[in-house]
Amino acid sequence: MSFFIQILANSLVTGTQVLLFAVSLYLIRAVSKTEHVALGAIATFIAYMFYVMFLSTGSFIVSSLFALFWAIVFGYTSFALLEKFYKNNDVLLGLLASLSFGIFLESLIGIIFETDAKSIIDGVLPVIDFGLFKLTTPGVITIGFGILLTLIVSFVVLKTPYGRVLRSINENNALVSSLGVNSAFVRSFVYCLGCILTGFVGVMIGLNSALTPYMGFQLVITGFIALFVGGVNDIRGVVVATFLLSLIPEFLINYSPSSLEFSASHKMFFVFIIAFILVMYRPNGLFSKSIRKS
Amino acid sequence: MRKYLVLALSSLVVMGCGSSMVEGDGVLKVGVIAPLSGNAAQYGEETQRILAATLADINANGGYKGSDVELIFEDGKCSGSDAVTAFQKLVDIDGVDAIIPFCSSESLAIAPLTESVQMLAVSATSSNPEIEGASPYLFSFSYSDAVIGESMSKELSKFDKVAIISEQNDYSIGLKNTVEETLGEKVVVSETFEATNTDFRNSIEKLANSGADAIFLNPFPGPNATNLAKQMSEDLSKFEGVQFVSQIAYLPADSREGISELTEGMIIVDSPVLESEEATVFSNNVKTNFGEVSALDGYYTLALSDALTNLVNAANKTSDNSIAMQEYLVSSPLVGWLAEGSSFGDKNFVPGIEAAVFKITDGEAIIQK
Amino acid sequence: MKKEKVLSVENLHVQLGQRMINEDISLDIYQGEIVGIIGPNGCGKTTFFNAISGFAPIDTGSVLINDIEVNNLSPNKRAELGLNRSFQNVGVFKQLTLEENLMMAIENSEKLPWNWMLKSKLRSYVDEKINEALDDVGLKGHKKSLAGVLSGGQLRLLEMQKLKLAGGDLLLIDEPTAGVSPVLRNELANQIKGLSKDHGRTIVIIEHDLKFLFSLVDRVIVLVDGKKYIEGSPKEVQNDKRLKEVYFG
Amino acid sequence: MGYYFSVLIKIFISFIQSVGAHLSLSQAGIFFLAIPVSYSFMAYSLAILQKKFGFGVVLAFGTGLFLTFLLGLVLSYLYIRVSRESFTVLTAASIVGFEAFLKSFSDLTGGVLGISGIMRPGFMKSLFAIMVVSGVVMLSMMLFEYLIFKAPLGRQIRGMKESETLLESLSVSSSKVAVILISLATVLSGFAGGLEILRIQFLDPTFGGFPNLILVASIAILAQKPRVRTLFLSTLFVVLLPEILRFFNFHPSQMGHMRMLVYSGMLVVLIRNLSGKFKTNSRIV
Repeated sequence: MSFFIQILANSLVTGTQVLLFAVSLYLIRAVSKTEHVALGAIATFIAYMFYVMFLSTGSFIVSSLFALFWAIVFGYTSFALLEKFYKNNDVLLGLLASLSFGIFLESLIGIIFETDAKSIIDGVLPVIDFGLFKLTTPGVITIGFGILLTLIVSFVVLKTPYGRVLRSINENNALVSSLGVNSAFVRSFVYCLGCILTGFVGVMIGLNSALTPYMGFQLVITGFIALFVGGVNDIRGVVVATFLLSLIPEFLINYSPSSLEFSASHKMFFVFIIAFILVMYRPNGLFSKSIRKS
Repeated sequence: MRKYLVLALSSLVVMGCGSSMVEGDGVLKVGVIAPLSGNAAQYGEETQRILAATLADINANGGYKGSDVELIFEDGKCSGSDAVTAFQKLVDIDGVDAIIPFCSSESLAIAPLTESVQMLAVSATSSNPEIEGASPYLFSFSYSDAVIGESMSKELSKFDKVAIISEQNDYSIGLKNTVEETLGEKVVVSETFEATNTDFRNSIEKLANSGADAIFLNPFPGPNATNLAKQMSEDLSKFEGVQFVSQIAYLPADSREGISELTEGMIIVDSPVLESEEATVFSNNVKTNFGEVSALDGYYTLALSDALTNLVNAANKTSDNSIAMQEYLVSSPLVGWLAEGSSFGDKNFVPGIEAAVFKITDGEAIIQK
Repeated sequence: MKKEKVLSVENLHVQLGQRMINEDISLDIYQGEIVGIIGPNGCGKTTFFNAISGFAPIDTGSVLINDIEVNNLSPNKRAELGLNRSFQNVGVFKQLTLEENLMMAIENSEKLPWNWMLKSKLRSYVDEKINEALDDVGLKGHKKSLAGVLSGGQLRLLEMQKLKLAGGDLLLIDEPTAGVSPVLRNELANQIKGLSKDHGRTIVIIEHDLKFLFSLVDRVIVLVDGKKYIEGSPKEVQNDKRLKEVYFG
Repeated sequence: MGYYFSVLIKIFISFIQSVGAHLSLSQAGIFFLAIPVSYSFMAYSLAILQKKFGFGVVLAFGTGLFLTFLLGLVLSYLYIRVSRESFTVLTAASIVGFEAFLKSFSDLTGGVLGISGIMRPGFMKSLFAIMVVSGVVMLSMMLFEYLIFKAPLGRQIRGMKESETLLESLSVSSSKVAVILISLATVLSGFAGGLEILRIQFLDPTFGGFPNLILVASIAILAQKPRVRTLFLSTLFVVLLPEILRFFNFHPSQMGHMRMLVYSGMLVVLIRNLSGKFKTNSRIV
């Protein structure tokens, strides 16, 4: 029993990390039609910035502010980089540009910090005992903040006028602008938001395990998959899909008969299988509705 | 579009210039193929530091027949196809006289080429048993995984239930395979994680839940090893009365910093570290003057140094000609920290390296009888 | 003694989501006539077209083209049966040149071999047809430029030429005058008349510009809330009081 | 000479592999990302058939190619069966999924230890021979793509990117076009993988994967125009640029990263310049 709970708890931590990536990808895609895959590298870079500041000052607040600053910088950089493709409706080029930008950042990190894994906190992490399971402090923060942030974002998207603007921009940019909304500003804002959410994940990973220049990649891929499986226009679907994709494999790995010898290295294989099944079963996203096309 | 054309042409020109170098010019050039980008880049960086340190010593002592030895690096990314292109660039453009490949994948990929162009390749780190007999021009100063694997199995066979956690790299997997083959049913759980993974908590949970009385920690040395141990130490109560067994990963003293509680009493199976003064001095010299070495600390630092030293030695004894050097290596006794006295003969792995068993007592790795 | 049916629709029901868009529509279209469909916005005119041409799912009822039931045929299969349509948002490829757009139409109607472009005879033949068509609407100058650069009206004219070349004896034309200047409207009307008179096509038109429509068609059908409301000759419909109600309440 | 031969072979093979991507991804706008999967799928079939089932090289190559073709049919079926976006994600996921499969099911694939000593056919023993063969294949591919662009299929492909509805209304089945394209892309990519593995004779899970996707996608997307020439030029650019960078003497410990930095940097700049170049800013009607 406690084994089950413990696995669940651990998987929730990693799941939440993916979740924030999926949500950021969703937001950015919603306003700019771009899959901003560079988010992985951006998050990593932000985490390294936090790491540097923490080494020199040792203060969480200062480091967090510094990281926040960089998140905003990257938000605007992304905007400056990708806006043109949005304007020209060059989806593919935008994707490729984002991809290259990600590689660019990763190499930059490699040059500045070199590639060996960096732990922000040296030594063994303190764990909080919840009785049935134990979690590290960063783990708890990840789950807590992660879920909270997701709830806030989902609320804003689904229930507020901002959310309606956000959803309509993708539908018809010209129309929204004609309603007096500065859609360019909305986009730049969403880019920043995305960078902040993922940056938070990056820092948390640095605190919870370790930083490597390439750590963002698998997160962004899984987030990307969750985004599409959940349904690109449906944030609830994205959230559910994320947890399905990050929890089910863990249990397959830990509860399959040992004769099958499934282990952590099989994870992405199972992610694919599950994505496959979900897509076959719900081709247009988990909670898809059919809409009138003219 | 013109842009492309200009670039394409200019590139060809550049290559043309490159190829104007000639071989056998009394200068000894050694090419190094190591991962300098991608996930394994750290090993490349550390390789570069260790070799730089060795090179400094060599050139200080006269280099190759009085002239300085040159090192030329290429990025092999631990991937076969990149290694092959790198190999050809080093041979055709830079006109190197010998090559030091890093990953087993790089060594195995260039093996056929070394034979066809008769280019000597000496690795210090490739431990994939496949290398035995791959090419008469390919040697490794690492021990074959089989060597450590056997004694490791012997140690583990003392227990009834064994759990294994391995990193997904050729060194660890090679070791894991040998152990699993010999132990068979005794292995209750064999967990494998990707080299890029940094959160091992679920795997750790699985180990703790397996009810094994011995756990074989089998990551690659360096950050992953430290991380794994750190995350296991978060709740050691799960591992009451479990015997930890491991390989080179936790042998260097500073790899055990902060996790002494876990490593205390750990059994480590690995080739004997040199107790010699000079060896320690050399290793420390690398770290202090050339940069951090964590993944390749200990045995591999010395093995890499040996690889280069022996190449230069062979060249000094004969000439900077691959074939001559190869003939020297197979026929004559080797020099260096680890290989001193032994000789390759008809083997591709440096012979005579057998495993020793250590036990961590009071933070010190003590050799067992 | 009527001419044979080209299109016949029997109690067609189309439902999208919860909403019934077309409800129990039945009508027959006969060889060579021009039929206009009018009605207030959202009365399901375009959906009706989509249902016939296979872009909207049919709930119940049946659609027959040349007496062949097509309910379960994919759009391209229906097109092969001679159904051809234009679109509300102009049906030409804006990223292809005018020439290429017409080529595709010809390839479709004449079933040219895949390698026709390598045969000078066929090439000159196609080239001739294209020049002729473009000349007809004064677009020859733009032959090699992308369709995207044309104005709304020019695009419509190009589309008409495309429909002419694409063959098929039944044409569904959706709001041809949308975004077309009054000057070009007459030109457009002539084109459509031409399609019917000179090429013997049977034509169904959706149109908001009643004046334009009435001058063009032999028969008018009024849809309201997805149901067939009035049917008759332009005269009858024009004088029908109910029409006023429909439009001016 | 070996180096120049390898570079040329790399260009030839990359071109062969990119033809499929150029048609599907760049021209028809199908987000078909499984190209590296078929690339390594073919390589592994070839190696496994050779090593584990004792097939002769040529037979193994043929069988492997056939299996790859079947894979292509499966993928095309997916395309018809699921929504466009689901297709994108499945093909993307298949890359990571397949790599995990190769690494983990090591009894069949040799796992991270890889498969070494893959045989070459008698007529392709030397690097030069491989270059000639792949060169010939590339030339025929050039002709092939040229013909496609001339043929109706070429226009249908380009039309598809803009509006499948419009295509259908011209009695062209867009699914048929898609099936042709996807199977074609899969087979060509597989063929390239086969040639490449004959060149390096050693196979491990790093073969293919995302680096390969980035390579091919860059080539295909940079070659926006429906012209064979543009595809060839962008192949030259994307393959040669990293090779040129080999000749700049960066400090060894940074060499790899520096090259990636410059490469990706130039790519970003180039892409930004390309954006909107070959499109008409068509009026809003």
